[in-house]
Amino acid sequence: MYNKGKIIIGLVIFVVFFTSPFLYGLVKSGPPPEPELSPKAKEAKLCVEAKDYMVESHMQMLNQWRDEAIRYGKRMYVATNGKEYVVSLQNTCMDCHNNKTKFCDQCHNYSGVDPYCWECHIEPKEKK
Amino acid sequence: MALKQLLEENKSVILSRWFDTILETYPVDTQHFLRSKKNQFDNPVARRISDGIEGIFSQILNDDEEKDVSPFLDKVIRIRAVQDFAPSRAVAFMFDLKRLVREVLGKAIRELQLSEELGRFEEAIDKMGLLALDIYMKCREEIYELRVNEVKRSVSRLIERANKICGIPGKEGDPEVCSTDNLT
Amino acid sequence: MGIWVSFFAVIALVLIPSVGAQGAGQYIFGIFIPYVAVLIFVIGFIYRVVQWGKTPVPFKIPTTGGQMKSLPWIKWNPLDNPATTGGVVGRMALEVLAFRSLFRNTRVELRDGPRVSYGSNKWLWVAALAFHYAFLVVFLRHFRLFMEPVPGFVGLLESVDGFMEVGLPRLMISGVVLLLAALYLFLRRVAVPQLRYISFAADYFPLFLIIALAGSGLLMRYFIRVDITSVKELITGLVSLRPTIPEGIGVIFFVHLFLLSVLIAYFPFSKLMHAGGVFMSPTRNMANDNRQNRHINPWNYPVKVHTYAEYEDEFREKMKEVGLPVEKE
Amino acid sequence: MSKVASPEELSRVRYGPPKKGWMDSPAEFKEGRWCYGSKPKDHHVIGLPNPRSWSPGDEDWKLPDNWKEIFLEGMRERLDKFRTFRIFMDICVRCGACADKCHFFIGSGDPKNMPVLRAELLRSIYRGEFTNTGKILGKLAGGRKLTYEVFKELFYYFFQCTECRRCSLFCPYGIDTAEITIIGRELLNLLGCNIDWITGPVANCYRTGNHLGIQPHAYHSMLEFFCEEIEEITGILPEPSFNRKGAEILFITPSGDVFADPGTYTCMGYIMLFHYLEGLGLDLTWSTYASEGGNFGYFTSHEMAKRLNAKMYAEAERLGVKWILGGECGHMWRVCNQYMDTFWEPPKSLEIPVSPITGTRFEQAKDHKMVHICEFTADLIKHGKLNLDPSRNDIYNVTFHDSCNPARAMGLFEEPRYIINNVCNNFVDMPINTIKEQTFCCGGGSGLNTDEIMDLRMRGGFPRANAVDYVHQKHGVNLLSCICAIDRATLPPLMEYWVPEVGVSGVHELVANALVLEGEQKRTTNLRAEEFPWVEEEEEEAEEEALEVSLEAAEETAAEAAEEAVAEAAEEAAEEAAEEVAEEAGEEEAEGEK
Repeated sequence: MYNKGKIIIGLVIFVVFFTSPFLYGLVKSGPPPEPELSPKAKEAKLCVEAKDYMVESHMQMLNQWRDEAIRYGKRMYVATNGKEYVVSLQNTCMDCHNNKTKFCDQCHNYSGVDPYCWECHIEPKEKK
Repeated sequence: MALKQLLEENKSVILSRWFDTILETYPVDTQHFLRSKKNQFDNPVARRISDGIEGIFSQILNDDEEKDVSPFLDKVIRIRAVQDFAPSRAVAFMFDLKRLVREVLGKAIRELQLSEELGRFEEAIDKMGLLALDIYMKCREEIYELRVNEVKRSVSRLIERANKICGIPGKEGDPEVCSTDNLT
Repeated sequence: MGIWVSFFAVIALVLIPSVGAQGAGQYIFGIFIPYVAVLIFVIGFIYRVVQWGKTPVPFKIPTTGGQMKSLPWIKWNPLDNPATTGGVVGRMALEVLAFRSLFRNTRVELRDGPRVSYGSNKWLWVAALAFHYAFLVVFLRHFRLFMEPVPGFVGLLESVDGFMEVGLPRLMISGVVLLLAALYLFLRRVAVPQLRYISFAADYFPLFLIIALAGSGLLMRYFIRVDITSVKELITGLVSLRPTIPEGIGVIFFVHLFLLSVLIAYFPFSKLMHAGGVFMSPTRNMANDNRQNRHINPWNYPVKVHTYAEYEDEFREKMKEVGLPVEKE
Repeated sequence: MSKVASPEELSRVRYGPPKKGWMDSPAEFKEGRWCYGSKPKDHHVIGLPNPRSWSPGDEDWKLPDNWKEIFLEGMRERLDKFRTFRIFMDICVRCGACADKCHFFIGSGDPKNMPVLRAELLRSIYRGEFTNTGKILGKLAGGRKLTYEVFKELFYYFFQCTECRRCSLFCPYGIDTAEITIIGRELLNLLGCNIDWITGPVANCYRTGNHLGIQPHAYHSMLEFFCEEIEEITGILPEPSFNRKGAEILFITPSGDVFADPGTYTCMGYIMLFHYLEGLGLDLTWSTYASEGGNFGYFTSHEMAKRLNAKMYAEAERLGVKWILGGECGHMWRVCNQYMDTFWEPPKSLEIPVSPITGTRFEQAKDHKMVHICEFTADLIKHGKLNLDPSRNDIYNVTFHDSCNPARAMGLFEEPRYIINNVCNNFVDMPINTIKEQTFCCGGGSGLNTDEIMDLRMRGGFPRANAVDYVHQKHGVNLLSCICAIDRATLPPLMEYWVPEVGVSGVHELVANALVLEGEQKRTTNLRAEEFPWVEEEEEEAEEEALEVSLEAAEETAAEAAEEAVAEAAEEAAEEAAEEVAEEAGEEEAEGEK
């Protein structure tokens, strides 16, 4: 008695499960996103901090901003280069990056991130 | 009896250290098992030992005339008698108690000048130690008896039948035993 | 000794990519090694299962854990003593999904005094269950990096996993549970003398490896951050067989990826194969219906027996004496 | 303990093993832990390799020069033949769930009695000799080479496993140490290393049909003897038939029931039950050829199990019976339930078993054609076919020991309990984690019920005895009932040592005690010739009544009672005398054997 059939079915399930990313990837694989900078942002050239840092850790900075502003009322942020910014998502960040769909959502959707910023903040109305 | 009172007060400490001392005679890998499981069915050995020494200890403190430690000694020794211990090791735990009491109560005994009582107490333990040896021997004898009985029992009916076939009346002291040739 | 050998082996495995994953080295650690590891894993796993599968099951020997199916009025336990394929599937499901056998240890028991408590191995069951499920959830969550667009179940999983909404990025419970459970399983091995006695390097190594893997993952998510978009670009490149190395991915990512590669490449040659073996264990995956359905042993062979004729030849006279019927007079 | 070591502490002997790994501490052959080696004459009868006189205590086991090759080749062959073996070698994660489930470990504390380590003894050789990682990394990968010492260690520990499968129940992958022990013993057998207590019975069974080597006429006369005893108790002489062609049912039971107390009472129970059923249409025969249900071949190798098992179907076919009824036996049922139908194709002449009394079709045995007597009897009771007087078992407070094999290789839990509850008024189960699928072994299964390892058996059986002790103290239990011949042989000494107030019986002994035969005389004793407690009272009452009614009647009754008493006394005296002679003879025989 070998149970050949059952073992083969089991192996097929195993292979499909563990190679599903590959199979899926072969069928569809989108290019990496190109977040679009608004003209104002392009003009500023520099975000609050360096670009690399912002790419990797903007969420932690935002988290920190929120905590400081709401819990301690600290509304000023001094950047590494000494420049001061008002701690505000809507008035500081979104002032430059005023295009949520083309800037924020691009990457967030790509890497499957669902930030809860807009549970409290009002989503900015975008100009088409 | 001030010593008795001391023993009573420190009963739980002495018992738990006594228990530990006994467990130390087992392989280290086993000690953990014996210590960890308290269920009397999953871990009957530890349970038996702790019940046994508790009983022995309370009998020591017991003033009654007819105090009897044998059933409790039996509890502990019956299991050790079949566990590959040399006789001396199997009963050594009784003598360990003397050392434990001195360790735990030594200072208090000196302060309260109870050495004379301690002497009597140790003498009593020595006697129990000897009793323990008797019980050990009894257990071993039982084992040998079991072996003999089992051999008998395994063919009991055959022999009974053989005797019946030959019609041996089987008077006491009768040396004549029927041949079982016709059966094998 | 096994502990230290395994420990230093894993330390070395962490150091190798830390040093090597620079510049062109990233192509080795980011593309070459992962591909090789996946190949070893899939082919090795299949090879082992096929090797088992080619070995016959000569006898039907299920371990029965409940009343068998016998007379119709006797209450039967179809899950612990299955007599049908459906029952076997149920038993296997309980075994694989709920670790039924380990759970047997946890029964309310009689104790000294009025206390009611559970058997000590409850912790093994809980830790094993936590460990495996956390691993599964963590693995599935990683699908957000494998697939573009991100499949729906990942979002769902994340919202459940991160329901506490602590910190940002949101703390995922599964990752922490995985690390803690692996640590527990390790400490258990060290702290219990019986277990330490039976454990050797091959028991510690995978645990250290998984601890390091989970640790580097947590580190990367919450502390030493990397650009997740580039990471995904690298991974989707890998899975779509169009590998690229985007610039600027932190070295911690390569450590994480390398540990994973080692784990899956090691998998088929180790006890980790219990993942496949549990489905094939003949004491669990067979029905206790031996007396109803004949089981065939493919290598069954004739054996020398003592026949009745030989027996009668030897004892005929004696049999006749007591009136036992005989074939030949 | 105290921080500073006292002189006393320093002088104390440490009995824990050195802090070395288990691979570096070979087995010490302690007397009382190994069984006597197999004898050459038995090897010759059954064709076992390497016949020689040897003892496991010897330095030199007289193995053939190429023993290593033979062993490893045997191992390779079995890795290719048994998926169980291969998988169990590969997937153990050493989680330790089984460690404290073994009765030998619980009772002895020898760490190598943990099931995981017992299996690891062989697994280490598998890794060291058959896998690449083990060959290269050696001890690091848990591998080691097969050496003389390792071989001896395998023998030592595989003959300290009773194949009870308790560990298997708790293993998350169902790794069955019994299976590993079975295969380990097969490998040992390739080099002729077995124990006398197994090869002796196997050789006997092969030639004469049963373990004790009892020849047909003696077997016949033993059962006749039981019939006479039954006549003494009930006034009815049953007449069982032997080797009778054309009977409907063939009955096979372990020979232990025929020769050894207390199994003999169970055997008398079968005879009485069958006699009772004859009037209701039972047509059953015993066989002297297939006179052994037990199968010590199973403790030798799969092949030997098959060779001994052959007799059952062969005899059923020769006699032309329709189906087989199997007696109360543990490993007999392990083989019958899990192996027999695979060993052999059931003869075409057999039919699906149907109870001739109740008409019940035993669907669960439709292919294999063999029914357990507990299934058979439970069905009879359910249909109200038995006239039972449970009060005759009132002197007993009964508990039931689930034998390992019917428990964990079959799942026969409710039938025997149902029977006991119907034939006894006082039944109580032991605690839940010591019965049914979690039952503890008697300490003597798998051919380890020999007297030279009595110490080991007492340790191994302790968890079982401890649970019996619990119900004995709590509920006054005084009888341990079971459905296994090895249990009936090993539990009596176990009880004698740990709980001397508790006796041992088979289930059908209790059935026969309660069974009211048609036309039987008023029974005054049970099958063990123990007088019912009410007999004396009744006699007294009868006397008093008689006095009140009339002088004449009184005289008559008194005379009767007196006569009865005299007859009884005479009987008792005769029996006592017979027993004494028997004991003497037994002692002599025991001495003769040594």
